[in-house]
Amino acid sequence: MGLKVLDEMGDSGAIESNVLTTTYDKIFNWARRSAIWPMQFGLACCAIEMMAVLDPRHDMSRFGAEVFRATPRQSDLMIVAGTVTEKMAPIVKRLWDQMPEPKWSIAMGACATCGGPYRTYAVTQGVDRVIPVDVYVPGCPPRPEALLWGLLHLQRKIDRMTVAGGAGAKLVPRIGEAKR
Amino acid sequence: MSDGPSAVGEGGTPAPPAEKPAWERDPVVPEWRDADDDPLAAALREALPEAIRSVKTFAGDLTFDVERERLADVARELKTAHGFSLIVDVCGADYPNREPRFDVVVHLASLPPDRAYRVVRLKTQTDEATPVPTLTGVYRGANWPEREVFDMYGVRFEGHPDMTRILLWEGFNGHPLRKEFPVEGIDTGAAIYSEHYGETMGPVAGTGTGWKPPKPAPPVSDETEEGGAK
Amino acid sequence: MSTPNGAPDPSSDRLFTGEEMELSFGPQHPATHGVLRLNLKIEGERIVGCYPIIGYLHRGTEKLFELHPFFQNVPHTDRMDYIAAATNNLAYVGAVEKLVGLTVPPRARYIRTILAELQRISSHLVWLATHAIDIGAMTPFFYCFRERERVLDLFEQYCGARLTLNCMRPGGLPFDLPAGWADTCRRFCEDYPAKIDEYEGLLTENRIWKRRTVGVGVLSPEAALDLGVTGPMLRASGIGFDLRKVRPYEAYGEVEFAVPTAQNGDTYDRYIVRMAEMRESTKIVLQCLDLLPATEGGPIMAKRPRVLKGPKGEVYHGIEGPKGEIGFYIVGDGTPNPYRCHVRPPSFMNLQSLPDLANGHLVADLVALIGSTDIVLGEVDR
Amino acid sequence: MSLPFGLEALRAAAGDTLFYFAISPALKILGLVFLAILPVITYLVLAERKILGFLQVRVGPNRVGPWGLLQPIADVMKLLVKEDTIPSRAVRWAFVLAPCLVVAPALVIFSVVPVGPPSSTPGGLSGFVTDIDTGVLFVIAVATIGVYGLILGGWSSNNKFSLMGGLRAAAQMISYEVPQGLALVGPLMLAGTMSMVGIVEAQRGARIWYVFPQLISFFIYMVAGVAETNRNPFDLPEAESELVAGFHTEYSGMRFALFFLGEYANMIAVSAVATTLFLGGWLRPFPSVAWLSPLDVVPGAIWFALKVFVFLFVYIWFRGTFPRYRFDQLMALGWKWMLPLALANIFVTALIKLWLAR
Repeated sequence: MGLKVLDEMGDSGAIESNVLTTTYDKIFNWARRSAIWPMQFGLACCAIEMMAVLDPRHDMSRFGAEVFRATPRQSDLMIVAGTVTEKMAPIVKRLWDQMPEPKWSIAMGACATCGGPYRTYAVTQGVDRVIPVDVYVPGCPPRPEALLWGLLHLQRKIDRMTVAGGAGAKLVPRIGEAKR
Repeated sequence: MSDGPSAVGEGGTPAPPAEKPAWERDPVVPEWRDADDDPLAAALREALPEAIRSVKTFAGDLTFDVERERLADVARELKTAHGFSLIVDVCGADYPNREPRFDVVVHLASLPPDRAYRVVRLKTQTDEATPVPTLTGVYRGANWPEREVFDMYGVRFEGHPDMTRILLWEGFNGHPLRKEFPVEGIDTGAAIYSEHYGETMGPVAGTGTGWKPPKPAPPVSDETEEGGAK
Repeated sequence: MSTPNGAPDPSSDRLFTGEEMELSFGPQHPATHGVLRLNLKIEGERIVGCYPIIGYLHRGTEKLFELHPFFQNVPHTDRMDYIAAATNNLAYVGAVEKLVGLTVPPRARYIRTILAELQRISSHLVWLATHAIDIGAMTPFFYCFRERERVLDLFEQYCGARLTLNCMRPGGLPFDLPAGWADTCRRFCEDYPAKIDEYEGLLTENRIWKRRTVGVGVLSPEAALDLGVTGPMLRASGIGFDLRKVRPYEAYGEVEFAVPTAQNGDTYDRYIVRMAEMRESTKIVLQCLDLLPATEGGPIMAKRPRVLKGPKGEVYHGIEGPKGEIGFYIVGDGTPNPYRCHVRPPSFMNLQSLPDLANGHLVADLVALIGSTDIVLGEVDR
Repeated sequence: MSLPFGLEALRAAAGDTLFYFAISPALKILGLVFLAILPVITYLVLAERKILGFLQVRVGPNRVGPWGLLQPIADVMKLLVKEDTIPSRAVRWAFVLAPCLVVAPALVIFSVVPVGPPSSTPGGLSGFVTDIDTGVLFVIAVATIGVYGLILGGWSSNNKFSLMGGLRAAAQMISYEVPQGLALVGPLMLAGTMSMVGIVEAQRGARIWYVFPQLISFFIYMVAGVAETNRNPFDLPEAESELVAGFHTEYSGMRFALFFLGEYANMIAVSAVATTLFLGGWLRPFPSVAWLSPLDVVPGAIWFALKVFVFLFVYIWFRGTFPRYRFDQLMALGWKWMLPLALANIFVTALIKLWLAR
């Protein structure tokens, strides 16, 4: 996704080196990475571990990410926690569309990543067939620590965002990374 | 069986070879036995002589093979006269090489304190075309399990108040628990949400290979027709 | 209180009348515990029609059962009722043992009983946490999850997994207890009743809690039986049916415990029954821990063929799970795979009672009712 | 004179009339809002998360800045740059107007709330923006406007959950306006004035905070205040487990933040009014006890802030403790208990006052 945007931009080097945009980037990326509000949206087993990530032992609130919003309009992060079935997939897609930009998604667990153990007629083989996924967290289900890892990984990804892409929220890799 | 306190406190210490505890001997595989002498079977045969085809037992489970049309009658008799007040389950099974191919299996339980706890199984055979009398008139709890049997096998229940698919969506192509239905890789056919997208557009079930992007483009994201949580 | 389920009589109460409106409640909604969808007809805030739509988590588990050998199916049972994996394991392996005629060694029976009861505690903790947060009390959620982590630690020490345990095998257990496990477990069970007092201190006599739950969603014993409701919901309606008592499996015949019941069958009673069950579960675990040392070093797995082949026959085996009777109906055909393996899911049957419970109540009560039926959609949809 | 540095020059340049009637109130409002209310709201959110964390045996935000101190700033900045969606079938003007209608009245209330004593010298800097004779009436009138924001927001979103939230908000806030207003009558009768400054001065004169003679009033005002601000256990209009997010279900980004801001500003406003009317405003504790007079060294505004913070803590404490009321129970509580109690309180207060005056 990011690469595609970069291609449309053409030569991004000149914009990238602009001091003003990088300062903006720093501030906005810091704000965005520090206030990731996930959507309160559990599908299956992984949702229980997603709840456990809030508990006193793991406490996702340390990262400012405990504000689970029930409405997609106010959330930044969709944690797809569990099996996405064919019946549920259009709803997942719709919820994703309802989320305002900038938004991210974490595919939590094997089912959301690739269908997991359920290679059957009813299960969508990975939520990435429906919505773009930023971070895949492996496990069946992933431990809460693994989800926290996913969150931290997402933060690192957000750090690489730049407003120079135009819309202010496109995930564009920094120069150098894109060339890889 | 694991039931019963047969070997308390033996500590698993090796017993003399002649009296090895049960778990060190080869498993005793249960077999089908006729159970016509069972008091319940006798009583039921007396009450509904032509409804019961056979009574057998396997691993202690009493199984009545019941005429299809009399299934509800047998269940009602068990409920009223023998205290089988709890419906445990209704499920199906598919034997494609047999005629008629489907089993409908009902489990009923009698409860203390009125009666001793006991589970009995009623079985009847049917095919795709012939509906089975519903149990919803006897046990309201049979409603959803019967819908599930319909969803999974395509067996219809006559007199059921709401004979629709329960787990899969309307228009799903096939009945997944039939033996010939592959676990993945066939086109299940229908658009999933035809009420929203129309028959030709919108998501199409992709048979375990995923959801195909709709053609033409999906509605605008801000289009909130029926509430955000729809 | 003139209607059977405790809802106010619509003819006497004109507060909420108006035009009917349809409301799609779920599948993404904070109170539906997953992906349940309810099509509601509401008049103002009063529910006049409630039609559950399920299947958003249907994953084809029963089809998968037919494709895998008996041993490999245990992990699938974990993922049905994913907050009570050990009881699902127990029900499944019990059914397989019944089918092939295996007898479980005593040490394995005790350990299984301990695991099942710990799982009951952790399942009830998740129920209490979500139920309380649905009714608006946030804090019990965190207290419950604090204790739940300790239970999960015990599971983790035993089998390495927290949630999907896969901790039992047909014929016994995969591992013996690790060193020191019994002491950790005992310490937990000794601390735990005080923690239950803590939760009850927050809720049981709380006037708001009582006003939100007493008399809401009354389920009469006749209706409960008619609908096939089992478990704490049935016991809250006054029928003391508990498979652990009426047909003691595993080690339940050797331990002392009470079956808590209540009379009114409303949301509050279901709460009280489940709280009391957690106390009984700690007692069972402690008794099993006392019985364990006598079997130290004994076998944990019965003698069995390397490949289990189910004989031509069929069995039903049900046990008392945290949510009700979880049973497996297995048909064997002489091959290593089950020919048919059907699950009798307690949540599925209990959820059927929701329209009965909810009609005439307010939307706010519906949330309490969904919580008090204690459903897990993974098990409802399979 | 007693004006601080630059202001004196400004007064000289603009002339007394212009300065005292326009510039000074404007500066005070700006200062109050941007230097006091908004920072307090911002950190109130953090305090809420930290206190809830403390109640719930966890730590709360601590990674963003030292001890998580930059957390609310990150939240606000994130919301500022978030996409602002307006559902295509929403009623646009109402959808846009609604958040403003919630925030503005909550901030306007502070113009009549005295945070410090009047200036001791003529022309000096007083601790309030303005002191109008009908201060209490003004507070009640302005606070009522806030409910329009919630109703409009719920209705214009074209979402059923929003609509139900808006309706709940309307019913709840109107029901609780009545006992809240009646609860304020008690202190008014004791003080004999509607001026907020006058009421505090009357408490100094009476040598007692009005919370003691008017305990019932205080109780009713606090409960009604919690209901007015839609806080737990009366957070029905946005009850998360029932109505997803209630009236602001469809709001995103900064518009949602404005609703949030309005709720917290309302909390502070209710606490500030309660402090003024019942806890002696800027007065130190026990204003009549002579040997505590060293406490007067602490400026009145600090006392005022401390008292407000106590209220705010209680709000957060409620949130961590109580389950949520049901809609009909809330109505019954308001109309069947609070209203008669408030009326009875007025009656008894009047009788006592008459008897004392005799």
